[in-house]
Amino acid sequence: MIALMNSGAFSAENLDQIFVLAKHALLARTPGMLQPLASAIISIVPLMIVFPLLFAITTILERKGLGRMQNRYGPNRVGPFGLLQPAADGIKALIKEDVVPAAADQLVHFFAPVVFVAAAFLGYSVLPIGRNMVLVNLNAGVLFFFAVGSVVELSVFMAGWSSRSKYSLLGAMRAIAQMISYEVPLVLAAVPAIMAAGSLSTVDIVEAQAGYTGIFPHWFLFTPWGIVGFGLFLIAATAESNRSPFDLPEGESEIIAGYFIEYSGFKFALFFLAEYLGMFATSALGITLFLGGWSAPLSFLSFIPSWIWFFTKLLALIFFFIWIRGTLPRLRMDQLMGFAWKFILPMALLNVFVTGLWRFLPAGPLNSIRWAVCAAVLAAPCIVLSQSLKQKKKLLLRTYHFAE
Amino acid sequence: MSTLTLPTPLTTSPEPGHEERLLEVSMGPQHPSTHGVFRMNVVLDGERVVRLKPVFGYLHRNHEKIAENETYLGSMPYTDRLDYICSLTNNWGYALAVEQLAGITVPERAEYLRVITAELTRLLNHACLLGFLLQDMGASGTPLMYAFREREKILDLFEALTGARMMCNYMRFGGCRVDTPAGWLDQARKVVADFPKFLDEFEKLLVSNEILMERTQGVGVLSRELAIASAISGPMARASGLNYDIRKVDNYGIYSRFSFRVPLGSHGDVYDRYMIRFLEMRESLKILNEALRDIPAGPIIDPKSKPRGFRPKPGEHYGRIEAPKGELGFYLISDGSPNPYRYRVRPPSLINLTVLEDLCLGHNVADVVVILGSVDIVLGEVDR
Amino acid sequence: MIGNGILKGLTETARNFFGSYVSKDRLTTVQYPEQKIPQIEASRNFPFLVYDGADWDAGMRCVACQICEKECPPKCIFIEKSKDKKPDAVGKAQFYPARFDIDISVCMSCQICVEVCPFDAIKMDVEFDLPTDNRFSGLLLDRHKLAKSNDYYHQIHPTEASAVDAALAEERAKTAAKAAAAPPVAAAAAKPAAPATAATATSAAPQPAAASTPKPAEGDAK
Amino acid sequence: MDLTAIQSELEKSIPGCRLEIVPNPAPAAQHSLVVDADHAVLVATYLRDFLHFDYCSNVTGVDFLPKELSEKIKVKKTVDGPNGPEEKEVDEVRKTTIPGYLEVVYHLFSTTNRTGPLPLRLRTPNRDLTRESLTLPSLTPVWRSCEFQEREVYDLFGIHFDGHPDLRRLLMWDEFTDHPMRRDYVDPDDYEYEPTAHDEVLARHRAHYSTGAGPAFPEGGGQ
Repeated sequence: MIALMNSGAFSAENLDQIFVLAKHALLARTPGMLQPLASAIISIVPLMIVFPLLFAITTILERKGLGRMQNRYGPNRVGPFGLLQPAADGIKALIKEDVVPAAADQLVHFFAPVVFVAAAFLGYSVLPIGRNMVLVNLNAGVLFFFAVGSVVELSVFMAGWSSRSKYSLLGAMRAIAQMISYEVPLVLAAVPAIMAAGSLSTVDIVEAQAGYTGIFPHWFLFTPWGIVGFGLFLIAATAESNRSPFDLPEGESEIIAGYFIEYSGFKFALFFLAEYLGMFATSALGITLFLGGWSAPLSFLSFIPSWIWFFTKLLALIFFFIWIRGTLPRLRMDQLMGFAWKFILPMALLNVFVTGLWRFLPAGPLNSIRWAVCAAVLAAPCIVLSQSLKQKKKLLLRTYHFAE
Repeated sequence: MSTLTLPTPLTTSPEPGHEERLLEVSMGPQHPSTHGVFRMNVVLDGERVVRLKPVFGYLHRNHEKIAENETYLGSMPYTDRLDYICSLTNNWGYALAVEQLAGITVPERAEYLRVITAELTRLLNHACLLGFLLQDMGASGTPLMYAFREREKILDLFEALTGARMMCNYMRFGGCRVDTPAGWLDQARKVVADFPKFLDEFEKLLVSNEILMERTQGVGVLSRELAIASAISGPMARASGLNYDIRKVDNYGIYSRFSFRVPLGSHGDVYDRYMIRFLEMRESLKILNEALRDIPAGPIIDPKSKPRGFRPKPGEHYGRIEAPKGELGFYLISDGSPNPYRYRVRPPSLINLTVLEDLCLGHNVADVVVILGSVDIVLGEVDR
Repeated sequence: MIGNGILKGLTETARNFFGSYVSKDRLTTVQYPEQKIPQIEASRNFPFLVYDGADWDAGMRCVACQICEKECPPKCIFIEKSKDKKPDAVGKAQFYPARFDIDISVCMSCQICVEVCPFDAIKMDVEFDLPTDNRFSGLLLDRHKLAKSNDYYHQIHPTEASAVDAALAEERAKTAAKAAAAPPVAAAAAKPAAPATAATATSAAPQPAAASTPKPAEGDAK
Repeated sequence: MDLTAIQSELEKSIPGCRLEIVPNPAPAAQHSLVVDADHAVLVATYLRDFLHFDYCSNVTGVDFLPKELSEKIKVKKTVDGPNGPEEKEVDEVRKTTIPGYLEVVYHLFSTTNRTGPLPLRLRTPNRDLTRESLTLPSLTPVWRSCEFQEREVYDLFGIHFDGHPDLRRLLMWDEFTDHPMRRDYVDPDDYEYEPTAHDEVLARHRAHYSTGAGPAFPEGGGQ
């Protein structure tokens, strides 16, 4: 291993594959019989370390980002520029007393966060973090991801109901309604990418987006249905991970903290960890489907290792979520459901149709016509919707008369 | 002869067969968005409010009984604690009532200082309220921090003038306690000059925001007749179209010299109350610019007046001003002794809360919080 | 179009976010306790007793007239008048407070005591971090803890302190002039009055007319 | 529309109502109108509908204790002087007690013709604290704004408003029995309170905790 290092093989190729090579080197040492187990452990352990670390970094990024948006510094007391703040939060979560309400159903109350975190981690097995750095190359990777994603609702309901408190029940009901109603558009927003790539496996989808014309990559984002698909996917992802305009389940100002109101200490921290892991997982899937996974945004930049591109895109999406959280007020429950079923879902279905249209229209020189047709088909409902809102006198800026 | 239009709280739920599933939730007194220790007994059918009974008294200190055992001057610092966000307008209300009771005149410069400090307090209160209203809706802190940034500038002005940021105790019967220190008026002009920048920033940030419009338009509608019947005052009444601004009705102080207009809403919902306060801030800026431009020199209190031994002649008087939250009235009965015989504060917040149940029936929990935010209550004034 | 309200909002927060790295005035918070917001001159917190000269006990201006105790709205001042008398700044024999307590857990810093004090003996301090470990005696400041020198007063409220000193100096000059102008009358009045003062503690009556009686409020003293 | 005109119009249109004008010596001269209890709702409705007083902004309770007035009057009395009984001027102190009463004052405004406050006073017959002598008609059916304010007057003064939709205590907690704003209210001594530097408070504190069970408070404050 060391020999390999200082043999000057520091070409881009090796740097890119450094983790894979390290794994093979390690595997070469383990006795034959243990190898499958060892290979699994060597792949899983870094995942279990990297993403919780990313969770720690995101908490500090979020608080400093929100602070900067609000004309203040954000935490800068613990460590240089406040970078040790997540460590402080972690220790605090460990030390805090774990209060379990007397009326709570002990077993279910205990297992809810465990199920939540397990489900969140399972989603990472199919996500390609770098060139041939995917844990399991399932040929139905996306399907597996969504299947695991729906376990999260179960744990939310376990938490909400088992705490036997009014507010947590209200929060759980809201969370379930919201997650189910945004699961469908999330899947439908992913379907166009699968259609274009022709396979459910995440690695194939990334492969389908490889290659550059001139310096621009072939990401699915740069197609009309890709832009709309990515937009819908982001909205559904925000709702899926209970993030800001859709953070009704833990609407602080109304029902205080939703389903995890009766949790404290480390279980409360586990809920937060699982929520952030869920956010990373769905945005990672969004990167895989629309932003070309680990491929470099411009052709001449591809000497930088693939996993660095993956994490920069992930951090960009995280900043987008923080930015949204700092600005937008919360939607009400019925509006949220109406928005999901009456706007996002039809758009997603239309988007699937447009992908099909895109697939069979001639590419080649007539590409611009194809672009125009698809863009028109997708833009039409938005314009119709905003006109109808105007006729129904909703969401109008009002003029006020003044009395002397 | 319209009979009593009480809201008909449904003890049974609208959909048959839901009765046993009514959920009685008590929101408050420790609730993040009740603006103080205020409790609401809310009966929910699912998410919809079926019955709502406010509960008061958690901050009741019987301010009126204390005032009966204090001299007139002794009660002045207590008026800061009524509506603790706008202490200067409370002072002015009390001073005005006592001056009208005892027939004291106020010199010119003091009148200008009173208008300036009152309008600055109105800016401060409306900016805070818009920040709280959006905080209740979930915009996590950003609008509130912008509002508080502006509020800090105004509070520094108050500290430089009266010595305290919130507990100013600045007005005396017949004028003000202390004159403006050097450079205060220029600093005030600078704060007023770059306040519109904050208003534009706020307008861009939130006024045309679709989510906000969706959450507030058509929510908690208050009809003009109910507003008059329940003596609703302040921006909440003007949002329902009731043209009743006490600065224009009573013309107290020197408000008749300033050209400002009174914005009126037409729908009377939360969005209108929110926008009326927004437009009122722009009107207050006009008053402030005029007042700061032509404030005369001169005494701020008639020099012969002594701080102690103030005994108004027997009689009674109800004086009122347009506080940022509504009509703040002081009813004083004097029997010639240094202590008032009866001292009554007419709290705009408490009376504006009379219609809270009417506004909230039929809406759901998230709206109750937003409607309560738009009523703009402060518990120091509600419970006295 | 449907979404532009939200987009405008987002651009606003983005401007504030990136602006905070560019222009410092966007960051309004101060890193307390390392950095402190400059003290605003007129700000007030709890009262303190002013004394002239070096010795806090002898130079204390307060003459225990107990007006502030009567006028204090929350009744948090507690004075016990001294039996004997000590010469004040002008040299005239005056009472002094044997015990002067302010319960700052009750005091609401409304500065009415400053306003009604005829001797400018009590002024408002600016010090606000006064943590103590005992809720009762810790927050009950007695005479010694309350006394602070006149130049400390000049330090915290320069303009106000100089105005007060000017008024006091001018008043002392007036009394000194009057005392000089009418020495014979005072001498005559002083002889018969001398034996009388020995016994009676309340010394209001026989003082020579030229005594520096401050504003008529003195008359109401108990 | 000055007060006498209002009074005459009311007496003309509501037969049998007893109205009386109470002069107010304050410079702003807000004279008030006293209405007898049984015609109050009729008068109020008339004021609201025909005289446009549609904005009842303030409801206040006031408590007047019975007052003894002792005045010296010259009276002729036969007194046996040195030479037999004779008439003599002697001043004699005569105590007359003015009966006390509880009173509710409604300040009415008009939003249409923007006229000033018209204080409307309702008085209880006397001040002995029996249930029927302390009941007054509630004006909440006429002006909705009186709902909370009348509850507050009930809470702090003990005046019972019949016809009020939901008469409960507004500010004090429900188990509280007394009415704190009455002039003869004695505040209870049983709640634990902050010992402060003032002697009478200290004395009460020591008396209260005479059994030594009180908080460990050093003797005589922070000497």
